[in-house]
Amino acid sequence: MSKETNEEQRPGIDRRQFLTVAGVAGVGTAALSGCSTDRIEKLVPYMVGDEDHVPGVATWYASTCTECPAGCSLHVKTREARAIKLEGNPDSPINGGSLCARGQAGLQGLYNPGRLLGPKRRDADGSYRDITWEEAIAELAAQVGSAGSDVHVLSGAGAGSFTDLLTEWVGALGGSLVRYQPFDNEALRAANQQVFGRGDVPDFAFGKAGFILSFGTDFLETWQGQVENQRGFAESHGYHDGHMAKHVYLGHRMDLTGMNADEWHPTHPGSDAVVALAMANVILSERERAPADAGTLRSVLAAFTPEQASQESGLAPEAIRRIAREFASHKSLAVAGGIGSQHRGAVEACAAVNILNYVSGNVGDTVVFRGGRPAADGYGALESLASELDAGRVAVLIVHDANPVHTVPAATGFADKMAKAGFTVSTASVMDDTASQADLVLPNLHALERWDDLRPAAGVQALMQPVMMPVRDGRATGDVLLEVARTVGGPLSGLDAPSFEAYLKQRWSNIAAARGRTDFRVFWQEALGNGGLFDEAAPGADVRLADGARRIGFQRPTFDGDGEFVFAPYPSSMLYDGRGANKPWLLENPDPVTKITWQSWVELHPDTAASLDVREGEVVRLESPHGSLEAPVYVYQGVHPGVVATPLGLGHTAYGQYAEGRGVNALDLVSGEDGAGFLPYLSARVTLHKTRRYQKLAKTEGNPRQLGRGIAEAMPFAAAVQGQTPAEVHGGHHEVNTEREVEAIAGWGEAQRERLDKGDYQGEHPNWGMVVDLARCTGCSACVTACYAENNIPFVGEQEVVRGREMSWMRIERYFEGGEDGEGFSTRVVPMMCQHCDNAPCEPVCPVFAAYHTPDGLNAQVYNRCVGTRYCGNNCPYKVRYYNWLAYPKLNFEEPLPLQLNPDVTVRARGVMEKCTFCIQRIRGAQHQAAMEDRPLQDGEVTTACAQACPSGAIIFGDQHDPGSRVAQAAEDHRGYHILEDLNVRPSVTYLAKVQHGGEH
Amino acid sequence: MRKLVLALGVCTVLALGALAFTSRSAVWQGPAPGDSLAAPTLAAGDTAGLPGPRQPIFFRHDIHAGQYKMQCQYCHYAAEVSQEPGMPSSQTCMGCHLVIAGSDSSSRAEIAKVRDAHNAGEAIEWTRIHSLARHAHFPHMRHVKAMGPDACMTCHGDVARMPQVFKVNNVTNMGWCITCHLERNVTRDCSACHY
Amino acid sequence: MANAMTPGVLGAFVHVDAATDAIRALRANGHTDLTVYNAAPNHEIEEALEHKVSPVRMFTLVGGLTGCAAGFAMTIWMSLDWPLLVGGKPFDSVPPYTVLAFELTILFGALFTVAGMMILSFLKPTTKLMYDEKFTDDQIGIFVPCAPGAAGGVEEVMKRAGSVEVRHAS
Amino acid sequence: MTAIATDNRPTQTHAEVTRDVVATLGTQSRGYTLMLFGAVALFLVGALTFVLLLKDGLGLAGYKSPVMWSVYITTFVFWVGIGHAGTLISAILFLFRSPWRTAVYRATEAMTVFAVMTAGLFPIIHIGRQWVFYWLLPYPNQRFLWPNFKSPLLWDVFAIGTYLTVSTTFLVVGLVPDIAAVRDKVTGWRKKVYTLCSLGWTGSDNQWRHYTRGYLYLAALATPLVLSVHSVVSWDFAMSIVPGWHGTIFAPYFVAGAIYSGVGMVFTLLIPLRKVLHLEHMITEYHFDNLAKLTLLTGSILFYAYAMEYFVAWYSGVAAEQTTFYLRAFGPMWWAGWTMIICNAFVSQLFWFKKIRTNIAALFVISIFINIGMWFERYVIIVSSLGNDHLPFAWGQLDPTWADWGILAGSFGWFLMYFLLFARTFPIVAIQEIKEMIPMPRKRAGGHH
Repeated sequence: MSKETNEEQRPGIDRRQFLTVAGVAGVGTAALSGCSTDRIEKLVPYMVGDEDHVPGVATWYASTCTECPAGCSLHVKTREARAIKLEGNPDSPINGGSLCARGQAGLQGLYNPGRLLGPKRRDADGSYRDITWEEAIAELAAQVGSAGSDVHVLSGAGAGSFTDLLTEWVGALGGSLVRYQPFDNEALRAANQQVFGRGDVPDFAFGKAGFILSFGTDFLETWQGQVENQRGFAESHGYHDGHMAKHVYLGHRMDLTGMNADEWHPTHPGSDAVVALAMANVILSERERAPADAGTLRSVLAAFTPEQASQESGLAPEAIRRIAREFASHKSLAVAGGIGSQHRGAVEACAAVNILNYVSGNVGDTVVFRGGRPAADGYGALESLASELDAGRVAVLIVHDANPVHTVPAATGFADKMAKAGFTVSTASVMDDTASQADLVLPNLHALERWDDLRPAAGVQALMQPVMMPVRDGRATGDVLLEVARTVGGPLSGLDAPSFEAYLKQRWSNIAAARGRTDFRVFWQEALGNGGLFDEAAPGADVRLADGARRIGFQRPTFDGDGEFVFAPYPSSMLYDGRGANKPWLLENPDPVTKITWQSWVELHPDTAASLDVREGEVVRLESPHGSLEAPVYVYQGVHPGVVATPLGLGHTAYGQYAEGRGVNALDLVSGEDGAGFLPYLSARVTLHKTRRYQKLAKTEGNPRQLGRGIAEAMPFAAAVQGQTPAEVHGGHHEVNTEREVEAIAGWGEAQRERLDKGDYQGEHPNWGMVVDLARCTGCSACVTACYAENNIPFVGEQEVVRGREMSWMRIERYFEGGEDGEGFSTRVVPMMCQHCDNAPCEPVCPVFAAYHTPDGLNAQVYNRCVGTRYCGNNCPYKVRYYNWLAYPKLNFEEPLPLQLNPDVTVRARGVMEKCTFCIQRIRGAQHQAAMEDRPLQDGEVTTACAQACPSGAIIFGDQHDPGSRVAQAAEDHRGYHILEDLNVRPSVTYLAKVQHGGEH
Repeated sequence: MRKLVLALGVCTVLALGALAFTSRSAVWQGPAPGDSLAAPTLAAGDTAGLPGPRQPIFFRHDIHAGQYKMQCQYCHYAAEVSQEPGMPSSQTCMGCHLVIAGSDSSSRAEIAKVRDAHNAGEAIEWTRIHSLARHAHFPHMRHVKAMGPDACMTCHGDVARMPQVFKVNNVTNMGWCITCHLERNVTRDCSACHY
Repeated sequence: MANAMTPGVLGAFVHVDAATDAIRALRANGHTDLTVYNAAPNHEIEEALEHKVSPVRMFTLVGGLTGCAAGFAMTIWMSLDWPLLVGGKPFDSVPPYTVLAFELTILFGALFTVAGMMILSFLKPTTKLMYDEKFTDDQIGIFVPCAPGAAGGVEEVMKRAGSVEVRHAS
Repeated sequence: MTAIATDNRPTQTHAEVTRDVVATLGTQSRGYTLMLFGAVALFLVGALTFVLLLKDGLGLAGYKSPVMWSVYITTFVFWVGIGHAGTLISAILFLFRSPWRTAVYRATEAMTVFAVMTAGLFPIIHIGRQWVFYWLLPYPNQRFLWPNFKSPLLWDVFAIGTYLTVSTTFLVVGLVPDIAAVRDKVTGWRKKVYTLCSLGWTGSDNQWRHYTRGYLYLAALATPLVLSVHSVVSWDFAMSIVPGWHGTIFAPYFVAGAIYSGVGMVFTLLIPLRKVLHLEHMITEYHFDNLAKLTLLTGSILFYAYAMEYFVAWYSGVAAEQTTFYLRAFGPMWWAGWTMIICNAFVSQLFWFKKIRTNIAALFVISIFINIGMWFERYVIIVSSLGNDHLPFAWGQLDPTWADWGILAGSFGWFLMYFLLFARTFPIVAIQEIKEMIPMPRKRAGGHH
């Protein structure tokens, strides 16, 4: 190969090798020395100088997130050629600039201590030994060569060039490819097929809706693209100049989505279809301008009366009517098909909701079919593969990017069936539940280490590129397939691309050609720089009712067993289908609803708990016909009294040190037997047995009640429209001091401040401040992970969380409202970080000035000066100061996790206090940049990690002294208030009160 | 009253003592008029006699920066644009040393080391001389911009006269920074460096 | 050793009034620089000796004032030397500094007092004077420095006053 | 002199006093040896714990955010408090010329010094980076940094430092004449040592003249000091905005508590000690009776303070305050709260009865209750207040670990060790002050004018 093509083949790989541990910027363990004074002894320069790599300066690459099928685009921040932070790509129509907690935690997949060092082969005795890639590929080639057409591939990869290659590869062999993703919307697609005659997943325009009705569907957590949904939700449901959509949630459990509803109604599990149909009936019978062909449904719907629905759901008939009318009188959107409420009647339910949307004229408006959302083959396909396996008709099984042994109920016996395959290959980069049964493990490269692309939505073609040298000796599965193809030849000889990168570029050159772009290199560089191609989404297809629409109906879904409680497993918004379970950032990021970390738990309604006489933390055993599990109880008002709920995602038999043996797998109680090609999660009844053993819950929640202290303020929509302040809503703030006293106090304060014009405090300075809009904040906790990533916050582990020692600088406080003696139950969330008070109580008590106030209004904490008296922590009314009780970074950051550390932030040593710094390293960095360019700092040039990550745009950061800045203006909002204002600590964080619909009807 | 004055006196004396203690290390004043920059001829064997740690390659700052008057930033380019001064890649060396083989046997030997390392793709592990604690952030570019070409010498000493680099000033000592910032009346705010 | 001792006469007394008589008589005879040993302070002896009030209190006063001044000076000067803003309070905020000034007042006052006691005591050392261990137990001792010639007279006076034992140092 | 005093004037002669006190020195009694052995054992436990804390960090203790101060600061305040009774008895009662202090003041003063010595360890033990504790001191350094004099912790440093220095000086000054007395009784190497310690004291009229005066001024200085020190300690809490700490009555409340606990400790120490050292005829019911009256007074002040805390919490109308005090009585730490109230406010009231005040056994038992009660007072104030702060979501309850108890035990060992060694080496009863009270023999009959 000529040097030129060589450049072509492997651009930047060697330009992207990161400095070895002793690097100038102190990468790796060296970075842990943080607040102590150990120093780096060796200087290791780059081998080859690189124009876009200056040590000490961040380099950004565009890439794509693979933590869930949503396909959010990334900007990867690298320093000294190692990825240190993931942020959203502002150009992406899916996630804009924001990113969820799971996406950001992708980094801990990249640097996961559990990653395999190389390929492994299982010996006869079941133990694994390391082999070379050459051996591994030879082995695989031999197996494939001899297997003929009995090669089956199980892949969780999304639509994209890799999947296309896989299809070609398997196709050439005559084998079968099963594309399986755990949360695959099978029911929704089946329902769409039935009602609209097309089996694809539409786009849901939450942003356009004025009334959102969710049937137990957690669209803010795991349903479809969480970030995309949340951005839309914030747009419509976030209060802005007199407008705010109403969100009603019907379901047996108040999940994060339910917490963000203006109304939550605990309906009986499995009753959603009939409720939807009853509403459709109400609408259709009361409303003229329904779509023409909707009329044909009248006869069918007439059967579904609110009264009947009420009996099924426990929801009052008038409530059903009221909601239906509100639904019809707004530009509305109803969603169904959430995993948490996927019972055996899920298809009916989705169909019913389709009808509801249709009769309200939402289809084509807020529900748009573009055919852009790719889906996998569904659970049905997996079942047929399982039977193939069972019949021993599979010679070679290749499992890629999927973990069926964990994500499929044990009751289906998938593991045993898999064992019947002649030869099993896994491409997992961590020994997960499935890989630990494979004969050959060929660790794939992490998405940030390899070339790839995805087509996650209409008009989006997202690219991935290696942003750094592989952390471990993995190999891109694409390359492996091609190499096998070369070795095997024969049927595979058609696949002659020298590498997957070449294959990818070939396909993209076709795209370029199709777009009439002649110079591919320019096109390619643009595409790489932008992170792919983001085209205008095509207009939606015109969708009409299909014949199947008339076959809608309702019969009560069946539940296995005769236990007294319906068992409701639900996907965890942090762990998703379980792939998050090996990432400490996600394990320690409290569940947004229960605020529990690192553990599995069983949710019980207070009445249920009382009747059973169990308390929080008591370990109970749940038994269903399919199995049993033991987990501690969490008493939660937001769960239907007849239901016990448990999150999915834990209970791995293998998957690295963090996941293995942690918690329980809720699927153990569920059967795989289903109705129609999907896995019915909500299909078992359980009996509950007390063990009288107790386990302390690792939860960050102290007392869930506000005790009337006005921490998380909220106001009715009506009040907000009238421009009332939170104080006015409470009946006005009563001043205890007289006029003259108030003046005197203010005057005295001023006099004090005038004396502060000394030293660095002379002259004009910015005053950094923040505004948090509680009307937008959903509590999704993306900001928490962003803070961990940006500020080198150590995770502390289950036991330390139990002792209340979590270090999370950003804490989402979740408060319960009402719920007692009949009044409606609701929750409020308030992000709590250092308030950077002007009269900070923590500062004067520090004997050594470790806590002090900077000229630009920051409450600074000088780690290396701190002696650790912790007086500041005691005196902080917001309790946002966190103390290094033990040497957490040294104890917990196992290799190669330290490679992720941000070199601009000191790693705190044992015995010092730390807290939110308003991302001072970003401020100082921007100030340096501005100074180098001899210009003042512009508003918006610097923002905090939390604000940057927030999908709802609930956080605004900037200079309060600059009257033109966004933050200064937002702080003027009539909803603005300060938490614990009476203490006169003058926080720099202004909260905008939450706005709630209700009381209008 | 006399007591008060006396007490004040005591405190001031103590403070002055502290000041003297910290600012004793010399600040480079620029080359004395008329002294030649011609570097002595030295072999790698002589390094033992020279101050400073012995480096894997006997790189002669006194030849490069002294005799040939190369700007520091020619090799340490990052110092102008980044917090980190960085170390020049062996490619930078080869830029010149593809053609320059060295005047005498000893220098030829040293240059050969660089070439071999570069061809073999091995990184050269230089022994670090100035190393700041991790909790202090020192933006090199700001200082270079503010103090011009002589900025480097203020802290690193007259490297142009050092056959083998050694530590002149105790720059890892906070007193060193503060003294300078006081003299130049620039910020002393803790959070300018500590975060 | 002996030749280092101050020549004079040492008398021991059991009875306090005997001792006072002796003191008065000796002072009358012009022996004003007596040294009287006793196990505990005793008014009668003090009266007999007509001591003035000890000047140790001047040390206490000076010490206290020094401490107070030092306290305020140190705190104010140090907080202005590197002004750091905490809790929106003035850099030199006197109210809290009063506490430190107070503590230093006490500290210096006490130390100066002790110093004063020692200095004043050592101004009139007793090391070269004749002494007996009974004086820290239950007897009163009176030492009169005098030339060997005058010793006889002194002993005479002591005996008459009722001393239980008289010894000569030369 | 007052009637009581005259009645209770010591009956021995000067010679007997010297003899009896000197007899206590170098005791070999089994009781004493056992106590000393126990003390050293406890101290070693604490020392080991501290080493482990240095090695692994404060995480070993039960700290649980938001309870960032707990057992260590509790014990710190406890020991500072113990010290106060000593200075009160030796200095304040000296100024008041109250006769009953004479026999006990040396012991209490020693107790003060060692208690403050013990307390002085805690600011170091409890900070996260013990090896840089000296950053709290204003010393010139190359960083040009000074400590923050606005911080109550720095007031503490100065207050405790001054208190330790002054009380030590006071003790030593008082000791000098007695050491001289001992010097003149013992022989051999011990004589040499005591000679050195007696600083050339001969009891000459000149020495006595400056001594008596100087001692008076020391007492006069120590008096405001003893009041200030615990006020400063109380301000560590009162100056903060933690509900349950933020109280204006803290200073007097703490001072009273300190003396209360201190006297309690005096009982606990002297009752066994006078037995072991055979000082029953010198330290008598008469002294304990008066000490008990002092306990009754301070205990009643505490009673008032407790009541007042609750009243203010209710009357202020501040929700956070009210919650805190409600939880103190009925929250998760109710048991600690009631221990404190019963042991301090109520038990002290028993001293209205002279029978109890003069019953040695009863006194001893009660004194134990007092010690427990006062430790828990600080524990409750610190731990329960911090646990239920302004933001309910951040609440948390402490559960102490072995590391907490290890240090607590160690502090008792450390204190007792020094106290016992002192009692064995130096006159635990003030020889010269007792002699001062005993009229000297006269040749002429009839009192002196």
